[in-house]
Amino acid sequence: MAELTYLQAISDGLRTEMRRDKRVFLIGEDVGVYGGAFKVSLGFQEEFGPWRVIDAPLAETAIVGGATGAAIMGLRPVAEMQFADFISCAWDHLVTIAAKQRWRAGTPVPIVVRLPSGGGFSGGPFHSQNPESSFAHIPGLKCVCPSTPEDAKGLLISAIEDPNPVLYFEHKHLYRRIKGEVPEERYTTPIGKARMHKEGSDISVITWGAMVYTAEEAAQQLDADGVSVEIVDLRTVMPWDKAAVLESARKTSKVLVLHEDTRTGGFGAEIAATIAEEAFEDLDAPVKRIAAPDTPVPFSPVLEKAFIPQVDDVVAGLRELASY
Amino acid sequence: MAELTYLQAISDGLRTEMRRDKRVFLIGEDVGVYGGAFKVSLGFQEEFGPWRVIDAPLAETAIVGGATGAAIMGLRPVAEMQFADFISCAWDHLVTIAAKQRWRAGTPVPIVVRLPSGGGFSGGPFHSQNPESSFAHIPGLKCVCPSTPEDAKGLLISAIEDPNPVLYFEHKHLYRRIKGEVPEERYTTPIGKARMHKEGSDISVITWGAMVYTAEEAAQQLDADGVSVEIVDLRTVMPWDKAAVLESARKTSKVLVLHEDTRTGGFGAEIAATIAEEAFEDLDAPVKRIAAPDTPVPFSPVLEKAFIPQVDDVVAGLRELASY
Amino acid sequence: MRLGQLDFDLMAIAREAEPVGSFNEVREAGLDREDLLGVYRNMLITRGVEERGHILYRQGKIPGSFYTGRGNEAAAVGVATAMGPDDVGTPLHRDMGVHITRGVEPWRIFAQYMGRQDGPTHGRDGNVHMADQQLGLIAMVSHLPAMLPVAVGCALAFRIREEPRVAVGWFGEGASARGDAHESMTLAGTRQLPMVFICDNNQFAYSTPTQYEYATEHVADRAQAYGFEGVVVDGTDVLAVYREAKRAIEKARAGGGPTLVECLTLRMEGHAVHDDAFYVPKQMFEKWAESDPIERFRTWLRDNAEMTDSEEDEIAASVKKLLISSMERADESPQPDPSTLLDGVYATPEDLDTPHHK
Amino acid sequence: MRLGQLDFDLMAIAREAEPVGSFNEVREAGLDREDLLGVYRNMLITRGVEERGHILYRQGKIPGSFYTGRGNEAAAVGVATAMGPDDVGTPLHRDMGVHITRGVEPWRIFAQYMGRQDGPTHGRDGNVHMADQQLGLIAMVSHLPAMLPVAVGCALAFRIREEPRVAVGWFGEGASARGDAHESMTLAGTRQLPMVFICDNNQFAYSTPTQYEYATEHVADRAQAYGFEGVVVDGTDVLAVYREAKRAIEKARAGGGPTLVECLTLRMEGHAVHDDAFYVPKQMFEKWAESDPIERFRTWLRDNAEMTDSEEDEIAASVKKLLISSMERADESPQPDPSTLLDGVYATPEDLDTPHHK
Ligand SMILES: Cc1ncc(C[n+]2csc(CCOP(=O)(O)OP(=O)(O)O)c2C)c(N)n1
Ligand SMILES: Cc1ncc(C[n+]2csc(CCOP(=O)(O)OP(=O)(O)O)c2C)c(N)n1
Ligand SMILES: [Mg+2]
Ligand SMILES: [Mg+2]
Repeated sequence: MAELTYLQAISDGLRTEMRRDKRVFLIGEDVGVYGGAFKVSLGFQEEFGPWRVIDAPLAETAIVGGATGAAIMGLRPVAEMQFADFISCAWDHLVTIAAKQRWRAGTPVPIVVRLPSGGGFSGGPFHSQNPESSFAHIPGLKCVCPSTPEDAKGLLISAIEDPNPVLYFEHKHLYRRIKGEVPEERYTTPIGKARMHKEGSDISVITWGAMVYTAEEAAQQLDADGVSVEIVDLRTVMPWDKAAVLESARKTSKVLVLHEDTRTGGFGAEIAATIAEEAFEDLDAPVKRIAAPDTPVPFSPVLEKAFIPQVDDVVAGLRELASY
Repeated sequence: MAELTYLQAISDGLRTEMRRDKRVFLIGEDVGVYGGAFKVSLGFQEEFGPWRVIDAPLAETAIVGGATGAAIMGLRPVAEMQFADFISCAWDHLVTIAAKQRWRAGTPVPIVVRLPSGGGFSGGPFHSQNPESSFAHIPGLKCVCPSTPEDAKGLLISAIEDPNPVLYFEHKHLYRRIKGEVPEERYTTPIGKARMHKEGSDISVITWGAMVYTAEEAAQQLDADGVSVEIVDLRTVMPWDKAAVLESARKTSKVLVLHEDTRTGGFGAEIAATIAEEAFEDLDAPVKRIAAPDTPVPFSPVLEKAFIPQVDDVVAGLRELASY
Repeated sequence: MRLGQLDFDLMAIAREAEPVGSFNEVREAGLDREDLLGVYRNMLITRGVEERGHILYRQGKIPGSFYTGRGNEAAAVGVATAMGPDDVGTPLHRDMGVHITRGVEPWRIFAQYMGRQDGPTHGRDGNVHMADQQLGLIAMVSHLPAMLPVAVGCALAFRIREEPRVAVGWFGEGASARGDAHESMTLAGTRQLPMVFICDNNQFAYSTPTQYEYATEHVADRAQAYGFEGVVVDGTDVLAVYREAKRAIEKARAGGGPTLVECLTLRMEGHAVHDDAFYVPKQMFEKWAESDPIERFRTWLRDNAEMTDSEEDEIAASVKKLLISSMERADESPQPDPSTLLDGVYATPEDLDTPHHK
Repeated sequence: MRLGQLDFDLMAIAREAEPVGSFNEVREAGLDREDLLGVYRNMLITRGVEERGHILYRQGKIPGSFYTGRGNEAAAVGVATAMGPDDVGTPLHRDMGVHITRGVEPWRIFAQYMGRQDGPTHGRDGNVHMADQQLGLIAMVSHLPAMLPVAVGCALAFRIREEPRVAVGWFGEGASARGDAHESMTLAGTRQLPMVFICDNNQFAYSTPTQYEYATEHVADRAQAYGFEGVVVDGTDVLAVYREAKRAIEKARAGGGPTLVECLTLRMEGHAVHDDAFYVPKQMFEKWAESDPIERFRTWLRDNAEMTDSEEDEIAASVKKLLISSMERADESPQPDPSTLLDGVYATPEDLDTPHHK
């Protein structure tokens, strides 16, 4: 076990697969000589050569669509978006072809799209978004959102192994901030299985990505008040681990769904609606959602602080549920 | 008052505005000489000329993005997608520029995008979709989904008048099937206000588009069992009429949310989650959702029948709620 | 003859291909007499499948809409004939001839048309939205030209693995306006991938004439803007199409990079069954009817390859027999089972147990 | 000097513009001596704003990242100087000179950089993601070249209303690979709209050299593929840029359709502050440093327009004064009020009470 940052764990996972499986290659803008905007693939081109670490033109549909074609020919492409925000330029390809080709024509599309996402450092409206719900709604796509270095490596390897298009959301604000023990050998983290981040008995928080840590800080404050908060890290948004979520909801009977994406039509709505429907009899309070307000992501730090759910917001929400 | 089909009402609304306001123009594929794939603009080019009824190249981003530019210069563009499914090719433009320009830069983008949507006639995976939830989640966009000829005309005029980007979902399966009285003069139907389609006291159905009629047929069967069903036609999905929905939910205490789009992450999740949270104390049963299963839209009639929610499915759902 | 003239100077820098003359020329291009009769047969099957499909449609046996490629038979069959067994392609809605030439059995196509269980998509998708991947074809989506980036991705895979294979991507002159065409040609051109772009230029995009879709003399004139060669060929001359496609494919296979081959035809029917094409000038139809691809090749075979009456009749009869038995067999195919609707939204690891994915 | 040569033949059909020689030539192009000194001043302000911004960034006063257009001052100011008062444009992240020339006050730009209330976006967006619409500019988004379709839409509006106005759309040579560029040029070309496309070709897209972005000699060589003219101009020669932009704009205004003007420069710094541009060969920087746009124009002014020491000093001093006072004023601008975060997600009818929307 070595202690790695979240970013190093992603590089480690990608390098592990590229060494193990010649079919795996990386394509994206500036991933070669430059090593990618966040240096995830630093040194990869030297090791794997220019045809397995490909500097693509500034053309997201060609990058992701090309990955699809290469995947259908038997390769295992990993496409990097320079920022998750730019996946909007390949949304058509993903929902129209990648998502539907297996069901429609029996053609699996085993691609991974890496999406540096999330805010917290004044990236502004186009370098901070969390677009997972725009893909989780589309049958045929999978969406993973690791929050720990260990899961970052394991889920990336699982994503590459998976026979489906997998959107891999890597949260930029965790890149260098979060460190953890990561096994050196190859391992997979199951797609679709939640992780119990913190056991508790009074309130469940269902969340993913960077919000796991916001929830953790908030939970500590409530522990002080003698309220025991359970934190379920979804890890995979699609398919999401309904069983684990319902189990936690039934256990605590009070649930807070928390995400960094905007509220209305965010994936939290699906989770909240499902809990409210399937755990109806077990709930002692309405399922509460905390998410960003329905605006673009602001640039100014004071505005961004008001936008991204903060520890205080979560604490307030949890107190409200506790006293319901 | 004249009796018009839903399709004629759309033409009537568009013609009314184009005659009244020289700033309004139509751009899209085959909208000119051909009058549009569904003949909504038949004869328009003769009346308004080739520069107000523009046959665009097969390029959705140029069409919708061009509409945005023209709108910023003071015109009132109406962009027609040949089928709603092809809006995926302009998703980036809508979410990246049209939706955010007002909030970000103070620049309103008064455009309307007409989207012939919905299934029911073996259009297959790419001529049948209902993509409203992929836009309703994006702050800054509005989505309207009229179900009656009267609302089709009134909401189109409101959409053109509205200073924001409005996606106007016109359900193809209603085009010629649904007729109704439509005032000849100009009028508007407020965006954001639901319509009480049928009053009832025992169960509320919240729905929109073609599903209004499915719900109506199902409600008739339950009336026979002595169960009184209320049908709220949302008409506008974004912004949606929360007040009207919550009022109906509190009145009947049992709610079914019904839509033709697929279930997971569909806009019904937002509505169900909101009801479950804000009307928690008033509910006598879990909020139930009925929607298409999470697959692409199938071509074969037998498969499509199993995909699109049918009257029997709604009847079963209502009975379940009634006996809860 | 192009509808509507542009009132400004046009670039014209694509090579305009010569028609094919003698049998010898064709032999050099790699086709013997048997091949030629096979090409003719494939063209007859192609048209026959679409004509029968049209009948089935009018009989109410085909749900949804119905599209044909009448007038495009030579272009589709000619290109497909030039492809190697391991080459791959993404044909579109005018390219039935590609499916036929690659060996898709007509009864499966009729089953597809009718939404039956034995169609390549098992009733999940309709009309030509299908392909048999075992034959090196990838099923198109409606969105145009969304398959081009996928085709270029196939070429990228061949380049990465250094396989002597070529990807062929089709697009219409109308769809050439969309960004996907540009991004695909940019990636293929900058990396000189083993890719051939085929433009089915049938002069209309639904009702829209070419001057509203592109502002060059030929779509192929744009090839140079992507760093490769453009060729315009008469799409009703199956042998010229074959020769140009063959050149382009072998050039790509040899590492010479992409070529854009534009096959000029006229869409001889409406955009789909419901469209009477009132917007196409009569004389355009009349002029192009004079160079019907099948009649043209039939005459050539008689004049240059001594196709005999009996050979001609034999082929016609066998095609007719094939079509009738295929329709019957397709009609016996069951409706898909609604209980299977949810199957296969996500692929399983077993789905990857194909030659490709080893 | 281009990094990395393509190993196949390239199309080169754009006109390569001559440098500007004499003062007379410039006068003919429409600039008198005072104009020229104004152009020089705008170039100094442009660079000054970005240099000061860089300092503010290192002082931690600017959140997020920071981009400059060093080396692009002549291209940006030259084009903007050629625009008419009612023309509109969509400048990008290397085009500070356009904002300056159109009259955006530097203190507002510093406020924007620092995310303050008085920046054009009131702290909602950062760096050059701003514009003053009253000055005929539309605020860029990050997505490249997503503003081109919007610019073409402006040109479409002018054509529909038959107004003698022109829209100018900027894009980088890297972003030329994206579909938006193609769809925009296709619509503008087929309809011959009053549109001018300006390519800021600074030879790198972040770290990516041009041969991976396009496969022609010049980006402007592609113009012909869209039915209009392409011109390549030395982007460090402000007068040549002005002349070519002026020609293109007046041609468009006169109904002559679009032009693509490619301004060739080198991005003289990293992609953004965090990037040391290690991937750019030293000698490229050295060579291009010899034709620094400002130094080059300064020399020209002294040699051809008798700019005196005192004039030069006066301009330098007044610019310095302006920048210092602007930074002070910007620093007094308050932080945006978080309670306003939700305002203006949707426009109100009152928002449309602008000259445009009457
Ligand atoms: C992205 C997209 N927009 C619109 C359509 C609707 N549509 C189907 S075929 C067609 C015309 C296509 O013209 P062309 O590319 O020339 O192909 P052709 O049908 O003439 O063979 C259109 C507009 C589509 N399929 N895809
Ligand atoms: C659609 C899109 N993809 C990726 C990016 C990330 N990105 C920002 S600038 C840049 C390079 C742009 O190169 P070029 O167009 O030449 O403009 P330059 O920065 O060199 O002026 C990239 C890849 C983006 N802004 N938009
Ligand atoms: Mg066509
Ligand atoms: Mg550049």
